[in-house]
Amino acid sequence: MGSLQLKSIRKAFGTHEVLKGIDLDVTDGEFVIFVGPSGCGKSTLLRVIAGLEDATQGSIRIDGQEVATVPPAKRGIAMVFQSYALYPHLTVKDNMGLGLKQAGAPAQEIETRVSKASKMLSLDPYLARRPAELSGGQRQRVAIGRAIVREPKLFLFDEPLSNLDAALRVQTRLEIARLHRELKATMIYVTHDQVEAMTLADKIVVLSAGAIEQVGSPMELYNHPANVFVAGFIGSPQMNFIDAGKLGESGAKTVGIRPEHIALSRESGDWKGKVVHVEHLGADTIVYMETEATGLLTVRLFGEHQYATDDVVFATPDRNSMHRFDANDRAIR
Amino acid sequence: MGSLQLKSIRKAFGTHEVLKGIDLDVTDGEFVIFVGPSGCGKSTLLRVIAGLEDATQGSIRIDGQEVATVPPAKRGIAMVFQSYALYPHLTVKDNMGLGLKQAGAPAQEIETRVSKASKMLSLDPYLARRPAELSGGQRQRVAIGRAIVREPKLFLFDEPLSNLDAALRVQTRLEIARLHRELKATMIYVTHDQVEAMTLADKIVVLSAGAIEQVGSPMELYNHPANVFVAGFIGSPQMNFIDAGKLGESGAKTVGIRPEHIALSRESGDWKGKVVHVEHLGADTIVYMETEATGLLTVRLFGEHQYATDDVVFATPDRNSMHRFDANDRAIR
Amino acid sequence: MAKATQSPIRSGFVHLALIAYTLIALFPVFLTIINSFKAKNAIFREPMAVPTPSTFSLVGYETVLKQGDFLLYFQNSFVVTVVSIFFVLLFGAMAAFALSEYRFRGNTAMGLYLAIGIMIPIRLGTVAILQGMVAANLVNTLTALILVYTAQGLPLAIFILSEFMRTVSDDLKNAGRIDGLSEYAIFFRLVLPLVRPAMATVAVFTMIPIWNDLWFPLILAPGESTKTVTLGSQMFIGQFVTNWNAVLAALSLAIFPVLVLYVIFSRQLIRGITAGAVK
Amino acid sequence: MSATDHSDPDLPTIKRPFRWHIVVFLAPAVIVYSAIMILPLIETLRLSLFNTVEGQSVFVGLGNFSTLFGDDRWAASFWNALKNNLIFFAIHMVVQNPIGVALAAMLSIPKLRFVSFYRTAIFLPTLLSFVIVGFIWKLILSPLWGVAPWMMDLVGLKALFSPWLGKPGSALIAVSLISVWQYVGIPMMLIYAALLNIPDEVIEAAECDGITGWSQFWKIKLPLILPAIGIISILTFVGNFNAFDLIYTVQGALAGPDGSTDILGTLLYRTFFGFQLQLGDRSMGATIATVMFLIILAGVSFYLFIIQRRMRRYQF
Amino acid sequence: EDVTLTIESWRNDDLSIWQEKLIPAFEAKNPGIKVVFSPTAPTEYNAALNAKLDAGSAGDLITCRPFDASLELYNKKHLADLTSLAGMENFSPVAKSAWTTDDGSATFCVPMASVIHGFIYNKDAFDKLGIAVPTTEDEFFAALDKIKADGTYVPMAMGTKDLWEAATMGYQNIGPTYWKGEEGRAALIKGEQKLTDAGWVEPYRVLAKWKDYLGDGFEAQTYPDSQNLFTLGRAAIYPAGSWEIGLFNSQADFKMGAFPPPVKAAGDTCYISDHNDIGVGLNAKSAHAEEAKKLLSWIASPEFADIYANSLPGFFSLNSTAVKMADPLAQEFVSWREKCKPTIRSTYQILSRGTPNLENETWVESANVINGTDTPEVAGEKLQKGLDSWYKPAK
Ligand SMILES: Nc1ncnc2c1ncn2[C@@H]1O[C@H](COP(=O)(O)OP(=O)(O)OP(=O)(O)O)[C@@H](O)[C@H]1O
Ligand SMILES: Nc1ncnc2c1ncn2[C@@H]1O[C@H](COP(=O)(O)OP(=O)(O)OP(=O)(O)O)[C@@H](O)[C@H]1O
Ligand SMILES: [Mg+2]
Ligand SMILES: [Mg+2]
Repeated sequence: MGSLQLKSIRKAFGTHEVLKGIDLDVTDGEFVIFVGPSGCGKSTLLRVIAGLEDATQGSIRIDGQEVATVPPAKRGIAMVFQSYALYPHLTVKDNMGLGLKQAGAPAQEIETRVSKASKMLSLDPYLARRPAELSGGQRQRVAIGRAIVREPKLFLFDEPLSNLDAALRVQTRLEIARLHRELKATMIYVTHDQVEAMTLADKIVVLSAGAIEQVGSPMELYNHPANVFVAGFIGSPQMNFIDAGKLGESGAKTVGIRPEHIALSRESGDWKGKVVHVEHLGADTIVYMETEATGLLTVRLFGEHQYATDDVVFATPDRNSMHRFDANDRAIR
Repeated sequence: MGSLQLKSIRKAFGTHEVLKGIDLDVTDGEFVIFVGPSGCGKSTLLRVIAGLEDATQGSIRIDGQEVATVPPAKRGIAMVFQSYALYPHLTVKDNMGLGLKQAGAPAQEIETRVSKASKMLSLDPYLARRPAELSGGQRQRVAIGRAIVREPKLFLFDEPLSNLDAALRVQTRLEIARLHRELKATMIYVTHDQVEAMTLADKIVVLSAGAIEQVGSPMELYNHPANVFVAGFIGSPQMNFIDAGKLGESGAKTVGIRPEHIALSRESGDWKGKVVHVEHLGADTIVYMETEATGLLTVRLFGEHQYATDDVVFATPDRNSMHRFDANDRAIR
Repeated sequence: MAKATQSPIRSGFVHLALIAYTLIALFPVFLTIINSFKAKNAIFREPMAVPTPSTFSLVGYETVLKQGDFLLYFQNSFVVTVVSIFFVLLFGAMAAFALSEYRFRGNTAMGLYLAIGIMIPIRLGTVAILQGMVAANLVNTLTALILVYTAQGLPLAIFILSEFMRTVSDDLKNAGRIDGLSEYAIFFRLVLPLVRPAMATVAVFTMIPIWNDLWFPLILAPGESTKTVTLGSQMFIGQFVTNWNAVLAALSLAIFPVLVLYVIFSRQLIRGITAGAVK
Repeated sequence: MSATDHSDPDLPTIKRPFRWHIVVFLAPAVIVYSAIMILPLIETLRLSLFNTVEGQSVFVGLGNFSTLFGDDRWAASFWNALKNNLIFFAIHMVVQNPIGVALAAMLSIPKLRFVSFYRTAIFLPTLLSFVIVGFIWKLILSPLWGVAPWMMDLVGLKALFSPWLGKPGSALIAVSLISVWQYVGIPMMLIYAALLNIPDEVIEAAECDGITGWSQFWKIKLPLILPAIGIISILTFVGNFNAFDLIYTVQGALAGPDGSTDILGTLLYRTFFGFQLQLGDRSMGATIATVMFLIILAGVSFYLFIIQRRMRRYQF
Repeated sequence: EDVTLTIESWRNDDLSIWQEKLIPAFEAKNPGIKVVFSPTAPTEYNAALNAKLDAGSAGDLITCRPFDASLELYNKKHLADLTSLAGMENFSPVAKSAWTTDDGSATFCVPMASVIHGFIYNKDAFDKLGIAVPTTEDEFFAALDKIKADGTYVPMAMGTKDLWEAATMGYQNIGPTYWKGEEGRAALIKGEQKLTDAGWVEPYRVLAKWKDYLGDGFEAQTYPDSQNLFTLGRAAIYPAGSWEIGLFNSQADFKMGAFPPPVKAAGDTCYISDHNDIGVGLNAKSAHAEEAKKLLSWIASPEFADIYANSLPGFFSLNSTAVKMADPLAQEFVSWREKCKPTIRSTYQILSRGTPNLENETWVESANVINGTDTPEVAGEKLQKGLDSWYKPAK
């Protein structure tokens, strides 16, 4: 239980086509993350899967069964909304239990499941409170809890952590990972946070303007981006893109090298250049330099380094980690 | 012009004291960043400086002049709100120009200043739009633009980038840095983002529960945190704290070591332990391990590393980067 | 493709129910209008039938338009209604702003004081009002009506508007303050435009009793030159109470202006324009 | 540093200058309202403490009140009017507001077509003047003109028709229902606005949770619009206890038959302004007005201090 | 500079007659005076007028309701004393009685018109059914029975919805026959008779019998409904006031006749209600009292009486000079003055000065009796009890 097949899903609002034929297979128990720039259609796709929005075209199968005409309630899904969407008038407990109650589950059963979920999410002390009396992180957990108790085949998360601050974010992320391990349910997750995507996903789906750019495991995308878009989108700071011509490479139009795959030295190296700006992050140092061969180059160094603006430095890329792209921006393998 | 002195600022809402005596000197042209956990009073302090909230007690001097009874409009400040607070019924152009128009600046002058700011922020194509027709990042820039055109002595930013996605965030951060360089104005900036704080600030002010914990340059705070609170707050992942007793250190109660200052090896090292969880971020690998000597230990490695759960590994801290804290949680220098 | 979000059966039922109620709501109006175009015997014999060539008659409208200066009455009603609404909205919004924006001593008391007017019908003050108007030499002027309606509309307007004004983002107003806007500029340039939907609601709620009022026009401005359309048609009904053609025609004529006013305001009704103000 | 060591003596707490703009904002409304509404009303209510004795107006203290409640005749008409008024109010509460809520609930269904047409159509009666409403409904319900009997005949219920407006048992209900017909637009409009205010996500979350249709309305929407329903109830209460015009136009100032539709408003009008041969009695009128005011004030206070305090408002 | 005089009135039906006939006639003779006739709907007239008088914004001339309502205005000094007005001599004391103080010392309104009650019938219907005009109660009910049995016509057009119709067209119409007109009325005022006495309850008993002859749903039938029912030819008999004549003439397309209230037994004296209904007074605060008096004197003149009575058949002039009326129906009504004893409505003088108001109570009870809500006896008791609560006749 919990597999999902999307076949040429299209969705238009009026004449504006938001999803342009999405094909995707998600196997049971997988953790799939959608990433992509703002407005590319991630939420819309999630909502189509949930049945909150009708696709203009295409087929959606959950566990092999066509669900296009099945209302959201009957699809065996649970959705966690970006804005939590808790029922403001119900206590935490009732928020979590309402769905079960509606389905006519016996009170005993509801009690057990809610208390199990609340234990898992450390919500026990708050069961009697209403959403307004909870902090952001707690609300987030209630929203997740509400999804869990229904033990759905399929979880849908829409940027569930976007409103949390750094510390809470890390903590909740770990909880979701644990959840996935324990429940073994299929999860589909939208985020724009690189770290979340890299750490949580079995499979990342990169979307752009309503179409899928690449599907793969996090490290696959990091190491073997299919095209310039994916290469640029995955990784922060962004990959450096250099005109292949300038480097004398033939058979490629663009060469990409990630900031962390460039070594810096004051003495010698492949590309000579001048430091433009340095950012000290403590754990890392980001050096922005201008070289004749490459133009502006971002270099990420581990730990602290005392480079200063206008220093003359030499950069040496790790040739094995270079990416080559053709005239159509596709990766050359 | 643009200096700021705060002297024992106190602010209470009813009986609840939110600011408990803040003393701070900001010199002209400095970039000061306030960080601290949610609810510690950052926004309140900013609002007191702006004059939107009356301090219960204390003195505020801008350019040496007491401003406690001066209304916000006359303090020569500009503020960028966390929520943008754009005027929804006005176009981008009018949003930026309203303040000047109100001050009776000639139309010609307004035109020039707005177009200069819009050029600086690449807003030219959107001048005729209303906020509802802009993307999040664009709105953010309009909010900044509105502050710029007034050419104030003092900028106040309240978590201006908190809701932007990764790419936009980096881009806007760079714009603010450039702005600071070009305008040479004093800037006070609230954020909970580590990278922003480290890269932008001349001086970081760490607040906790309405009081200042430490003031210093980013690297000062990173390298020489004054106490456990600051040490834990600055840096992500968080510093590891180890009971000094366990390590056999005397003269200290707690020892701190940052994840990036621990080396890992499969063969040998100071502390032997087992890998609990590994996060592959592409550029970095975070290893969570359990050792007998230290308990749970977070280690951050540069680049990709093929550790797996349950691997036996040895961790070796960089002794020079260790931090020692006394029984009062103060750093021992 | 079939819809998952909307079952056609369910929305069919909903339309059915709404159409049913719409019929209930419109039926009497419809009845009035079709019969106003019929000859007297037809009105009586077949009240439900639409006018046919044999029953069609404009005699009602002819009677109405011959009698009294209805065009002038309409104009008076329009002036009174529109000017009163203007003042109610302006003064009401200003007071609501003061009450909702500032914390000052007596705020709650002032709020309660201004709400008393919702509880007592102003009609009770008729004699004193009339005496005041006589003293001010305002009898038989539209000004008298406008003053009374303004006072009458204020309490509810303040009540509703201050609820809405509380929802205007503080950050927005503070942004204005920092931008150097005075409190007046904040009110006129920021808050007023943002509560336009609420203003429209208040305008509609204010408009109905003003347009339809019979009492104060009768007392304060019964003169021919200041007569309002409601007073005009009421007299008409008194005069031609058995002449159903004329009465129905007068009633039909009186429905339209108020409907037009409503349509004008209802564009603003319900939906706000605060989108994009804050994230 | 601890939270207890307050005050630095050399740094005085900050005082702000007088905020004249508050006065400016309040002044026009307060002046117009006080001069044209409150003063005349006070002048009127003051009359309740006076009465005309031998042509002279003299202070009688609570004498008028003891007449109102002590004199059989006065008390009978007063209690009759109050009873009718309560029924009038109850009918509005159980018919008008539920219908208004139901209509609003249907109108707020997302993606429904023709919504603004329905909304305008249903609001139209609210826009009509009493003159029109009274006249039309008298005609429709008139046994003579035959519209109502004809329509009931269509559904085979002609036998059930009776001259409702003319029978003491049914007149009040009939007039109340006409008033409901006229005013249903107001609760509909306010509830509709409140329903639109509920974030789509909450509704969508309910859809995903399997809470759909009626149970969604009962369990999710209704609790969230309770504050709006509260406001409507109080506006209905105030409106009903001040009502006058409709009954006056439909049933006349005597609110027949046999006083069965007499409510406080009509009683007040007759007493205060007089009717036909009955001369207006300002003092007793003012007395009734004062009692009405107190009743309404009690209701409003009950709402403000008991109901509204317990009612939760939710921020979305 | 012309002086403009405003006349306050509840007679909005008369608007066109004033505008088209009366005012031009007056203005032609009195250059420099303009007259505006400014009527208010009858239901609001008293309230609106009182408010305006109190505030001092009322018109120069005030149309006077008969008896107490106007007396009160005079007592409050809102109406000027017109005892010595030129033209007042044209009216008999009886005509002036409705607008004269109790002691007879002052008259404050110029009597304008009276109305007479009776029954108007559809002549065509009577002819078709072969019914003769009834003169006694028995004949009357026999006629009604016959009409009812035939089924073509509703026997009698009257409704109780508007209350006053039941009281005025019913009780006050047939009542004088039973309480013997002025005799009973005076006795009631003196306290010698009570409303529970036979003479006062008997008319209710008769009214109660009317119920069976009224149209379907008469409980919700309004006054205009009744008028329409009759003028459209659907009813045979209409209990009327003479003021209907004008309207009926213009609306009915059948022949009409009239008969006075039937007597109990053939040969009994017949009584009619010939009620002083309209007068005109002078606002004591009028700024143009002189001009207003000119107008009042003209209203008191035979010329006015002639125009008025002929323009408004059914409103009979109170002027001593006989007016020749062209309308046959009006002539029929006025001819009863010769053979029957006239009286005014029983509740109008003195008895409606207090609370509860006898007139209003009579409306309610008359409707109740016809509707069957109250028995005639209960109605009488209720009315007497209400009257007793404030009225202490000087014995
Ligand atoms: N109801 C709608 N009507 C018209 N256009 C819509 C509607 N909903 C979404 N869109 C458009 O569809 C596109 C995709 O929207 P969607 O919400 O799926 O983006 P997203 O990928 O979730 O972006 P974000 O990361 O900003 O949430 C956007 O361009 C948006 O403007
Ligand atoms: N108007 C107010 N009335 C009462 N308490 C308030 C008010 N405004 C703020 N507080 C309280 O003051 C404290 C500080 O609030 P503030 O907004 O300054 O926090 P912050 O540091 O900006 O937090 P965050 O990072 O979440 O924005 C909080 O505990 C808050 O609950
Ligand atoms: Mg989205
Ligand atoms: Mg804050």
